[in-house]
Amino acid sequence: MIGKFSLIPPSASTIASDVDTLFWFISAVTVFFSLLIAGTIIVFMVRFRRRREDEVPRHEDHGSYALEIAWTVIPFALTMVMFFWGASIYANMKRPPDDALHINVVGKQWMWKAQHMEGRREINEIHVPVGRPIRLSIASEDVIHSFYVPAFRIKQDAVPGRINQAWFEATTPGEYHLFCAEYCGTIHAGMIGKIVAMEPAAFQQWLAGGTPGAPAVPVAELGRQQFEQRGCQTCHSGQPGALGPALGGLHGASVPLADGTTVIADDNYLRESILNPHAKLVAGYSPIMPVYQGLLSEEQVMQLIAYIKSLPGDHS
Amino acid sequence: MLKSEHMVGVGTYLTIFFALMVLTAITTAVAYVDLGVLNVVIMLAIAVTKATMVVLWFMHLKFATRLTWLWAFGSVVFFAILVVITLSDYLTRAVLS
Amino acid sequence: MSAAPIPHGEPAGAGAARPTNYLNADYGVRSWLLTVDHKRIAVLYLVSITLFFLLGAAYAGAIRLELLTPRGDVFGDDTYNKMFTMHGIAMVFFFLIPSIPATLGNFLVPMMVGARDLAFPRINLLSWYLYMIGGLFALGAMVIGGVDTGWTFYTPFSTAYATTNVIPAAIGIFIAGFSSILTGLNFIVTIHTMRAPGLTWFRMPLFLWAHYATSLIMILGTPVVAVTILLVGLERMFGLGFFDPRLGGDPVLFQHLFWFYSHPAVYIMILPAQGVVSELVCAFSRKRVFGYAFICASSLLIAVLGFLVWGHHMFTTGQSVYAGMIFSFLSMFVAIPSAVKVFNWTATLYRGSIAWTAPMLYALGFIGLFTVGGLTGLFLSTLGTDVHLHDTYFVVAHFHYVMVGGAVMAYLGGLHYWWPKISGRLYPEAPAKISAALVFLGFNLTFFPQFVLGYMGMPRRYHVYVDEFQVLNVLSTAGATILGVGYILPLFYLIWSFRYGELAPPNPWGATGLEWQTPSPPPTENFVRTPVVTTDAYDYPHLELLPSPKEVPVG
Amino acid sequence: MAEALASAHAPDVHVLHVAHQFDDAEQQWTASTLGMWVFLAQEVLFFGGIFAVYVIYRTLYPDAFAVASNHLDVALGTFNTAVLIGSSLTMALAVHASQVGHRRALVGWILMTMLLGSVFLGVKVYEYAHKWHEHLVPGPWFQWHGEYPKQVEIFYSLYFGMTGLHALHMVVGLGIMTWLVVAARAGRFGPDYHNPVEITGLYWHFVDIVWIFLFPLLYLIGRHWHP
Repeated sequence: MIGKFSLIPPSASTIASDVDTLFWFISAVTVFFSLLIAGTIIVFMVRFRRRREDEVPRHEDHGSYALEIAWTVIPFALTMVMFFWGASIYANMKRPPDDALHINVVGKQWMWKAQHMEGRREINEIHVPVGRPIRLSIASEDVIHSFYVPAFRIKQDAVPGRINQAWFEATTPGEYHLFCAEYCGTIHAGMIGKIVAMEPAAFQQWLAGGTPGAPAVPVAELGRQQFEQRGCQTCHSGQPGALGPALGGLHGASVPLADGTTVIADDNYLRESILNPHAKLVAGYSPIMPVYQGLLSEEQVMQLIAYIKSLPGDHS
Repeated sequence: MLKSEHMVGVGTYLTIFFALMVLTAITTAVAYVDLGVLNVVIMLAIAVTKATMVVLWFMHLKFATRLTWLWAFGSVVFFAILVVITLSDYLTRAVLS
Repeated sequence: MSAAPIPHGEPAGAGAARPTNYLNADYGVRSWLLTVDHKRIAVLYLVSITLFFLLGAAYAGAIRLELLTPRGDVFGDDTYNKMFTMHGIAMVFFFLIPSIPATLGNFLVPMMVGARDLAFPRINLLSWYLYMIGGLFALGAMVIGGVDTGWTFYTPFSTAYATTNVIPAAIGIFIAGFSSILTGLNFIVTIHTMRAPGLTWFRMPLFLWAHYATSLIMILGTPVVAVTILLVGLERMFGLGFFDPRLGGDPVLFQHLFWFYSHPAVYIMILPAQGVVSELVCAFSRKRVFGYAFICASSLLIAVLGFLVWGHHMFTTGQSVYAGMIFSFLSMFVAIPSAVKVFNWTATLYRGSIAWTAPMLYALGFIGLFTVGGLTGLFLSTLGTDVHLHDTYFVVAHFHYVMVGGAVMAYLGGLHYWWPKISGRLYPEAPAKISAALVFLGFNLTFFPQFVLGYMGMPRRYHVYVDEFQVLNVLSTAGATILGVGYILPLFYLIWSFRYGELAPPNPWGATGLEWQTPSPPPTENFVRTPVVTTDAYDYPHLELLPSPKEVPVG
Repeated sequence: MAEALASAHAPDVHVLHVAHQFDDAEQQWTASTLGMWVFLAQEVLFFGGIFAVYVIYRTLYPDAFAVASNHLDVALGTFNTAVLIGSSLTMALAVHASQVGHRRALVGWILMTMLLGSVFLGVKVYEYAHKWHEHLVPGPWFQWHGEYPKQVEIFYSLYFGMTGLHALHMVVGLGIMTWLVVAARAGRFGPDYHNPVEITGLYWHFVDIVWIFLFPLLYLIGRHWHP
């Protein structure tokens, strides 16, 4: 919670307790070995302190293979536990559940802009329901930022030139800090906000609220408007013989490229193909689409992607 | 001449030079034939061969100590580490991220 | 074996005029600025890195002052951003990286191998000049308005968005990099080709092994960061596109290249420190080091494995999950050789004759702090916990434990230990012990709370922070005050002792090692005659001490 | 260590050309050649950084790189490759001349090497000027009317970065050789002492090797590629 002093950050997401358990395990190992070394040193320091200036221990130490092996193998075994444990949590962090709510987040100097799929926009504040996984598509308009919610134990850089993913599921209603964790210039320390976790019913009410007078337009609908304004449908008509590939059902499908390879049409592929369409040309098409790099904002690109995703169709 | 030194004959130098020129001609010619992935492979194989010839004879590595060999190839190993691990990130991004 | 007793010896020429040594061989500024004597160059480095340390420390003090309160009440945001950037640049590139190698290493490597000088004395001097020119560029960047990119120069902020003096700072780091490369080159060649008769590889002091391993990193890593910084400069100045996302470039590629050097660079700082500690622990417990071969192997392993783990700085960038796992896995391996070293040092103490001198206190403090620093690295190499802790104060605390609690403690310990050799005078023991204790206490008070801050989620590089974090920040600033006093003390008494200290005998500690077998301070050519080595390093069981002059009954 | 003060040998009188820190000419030779090899290891990683950038982008954008590469002049590239390999030969012959103690041959071969090096740089300058006129120098003036304009700009950034660094190394090499010529004419080198010639040779051959890789990577990758 915000404003309350405590030595332990609030733990308010499903992943947070997993991370904490591992954190305390490594802490225990750290404390154990630190005390072991420090204690041994102090005991030896006192017990074997030099009593006379000309004291020289005459015994020969020849080392000990048994000891060397022991203090190589035991720490190694412990680190392997940490690795596999940490990797499994990380794999979980990187795999959003399919039923997740989707929110677009764009970092720019020095604010966080978010847009819910239903259309409601927010700045430096993101409202989410508890008990429901939330998937974030995170992009940046300028430099690298990092979306960090300590109470959820998640952090994901917003890297210009690509769309990164993160997800969480809030467990406790409340307000939690949102920080920018990657240094991004003058007001880096001011690029903070909050996550408002709400009961699902309250969230639905909030979502329907929106700006007075301006009904929220869903993101996919905004994408459709972009699509039509820019005349994309001329080529991407979906008709046989069209100049551009059909887009229905494209998202997530595997696409054969002109150079003989195939790619999965994920967010980053779609993003690149909108901005620099020739980079990964689809097999059977000519590189005639204009380059949109510099003409579309990250938000608009995300809206177009949402629209493409919303298109029905079978792309196999 | 010091005893840790080795003299390579003028004849050897000329032979190597000639071989390097031939390989340059081959690599340029082959570049115009479409062999798919093989183009890059052949191109790099010829470049590595040429570089090896320069290192072994022009730079006298063939006659140098094991330590010199270690430094010559060790540096290439670390370059390979840089490229291979970095590339492994790029090649697996779409698959697993 | 071991026939000739090692004398504590009489201070060379006590009472009379001292014989010619490297310090009094010549006088005047010219004799220093054009010297090719490795010992004089070491002293030049000592003075210059001390200046950069003071500069970096001043920035640190200002940073801690600002962080006393959650508001930005002392400095504005731009000023604060420039301060932590300059703190990082001064401390990393101009203090920590040259610290032990360029001063103690420069002074001792030739003496420990039993040579008259490094293999390339003029290149050694060139290395100091490059360091100074690089330093002047960095200072210049500071004077004309500062830099605010952070010492990491992340793109595209550094190439396209920062409006500060990135180019002069980058040029400074680029040039200083070559100073480091040339130092490493000199050490490698010297250790390979100039060892005294009988000094086989496995008779070498561990200090030499550590410097050999360090030099490997300097030579194989530094050029990569040099060219990376160059690319940043070209992109910023001429608009060439290497990392520019608008062209399809990838800013994360910069991070790959940057950390390929900058992670191993941590080992450039810590390996020589471990070398120093190996010497100190043996000398002050009068024992052979426990597991000599394992420590040698650990040094080389750390140097090599250090090149395979850089991606653990990038777990949250969107690097592929697969690459993240590889890097996390490999990072675990690099923890092991460091652990092995710590255990071996501790075992060396067993049944020793442990002298509680100031250098030994520093060395033992090092072992404790380095253990904490190393173990907390596990939180950051483990994927699941790093996501939360990355870019928070936990990271700041971790690397300060390694670099300050580790490298700087060892540097000060080594400086005290070899001070009689460098200056020809003994330092005063009492203030030295006080300073060692203050540094240890102050350090822990400064940086331990930062682990907690990081776990609570305080991000790095914030000068304005939320109220919950204040208590711990106040503790940290209080600790920094104590730490500052601990660091200032040696400056005074060491300079004082340089002139007024008691004259040092050749071997005041009763230590083995070739550097103690020549007068203090040594003559320009180090040894009167080339030494011959007949025993292993740290042959303390056969040590024979003559009573020190102090204990010789008069009359 | 205890007998450390016992003496192995006392090199009080230094042989001509042996620096004071070395025991003899053999040690000095070993140290200076090892020193140059270690320096070249550093160079491998220095160029390695920018080669790594090349490998990544060429992997991401193979077609753009092919298209961009086809715009370079293969004839000039091949000519320069031959010239540089030739200069490596003359450098090797210079080392040979110093080993056998032919002073005039030594001076001649170094001058020949410098001449070939200068020809290479001259051609490079011509190519750069040509690219300048074609607006292919990355930055605000960059213009590319074909496909992949953005990625082509990355290619040309790498082209100028890589060949520029390489050319800079050649200029440094020419500077060192100027000094070598002066020293060689003054009779400083002979069969017993020619370390500077040898290590300058090592450096020059390394620069040649860098070009052996740059040539196919920059000039040839797209030649078989037909859109």
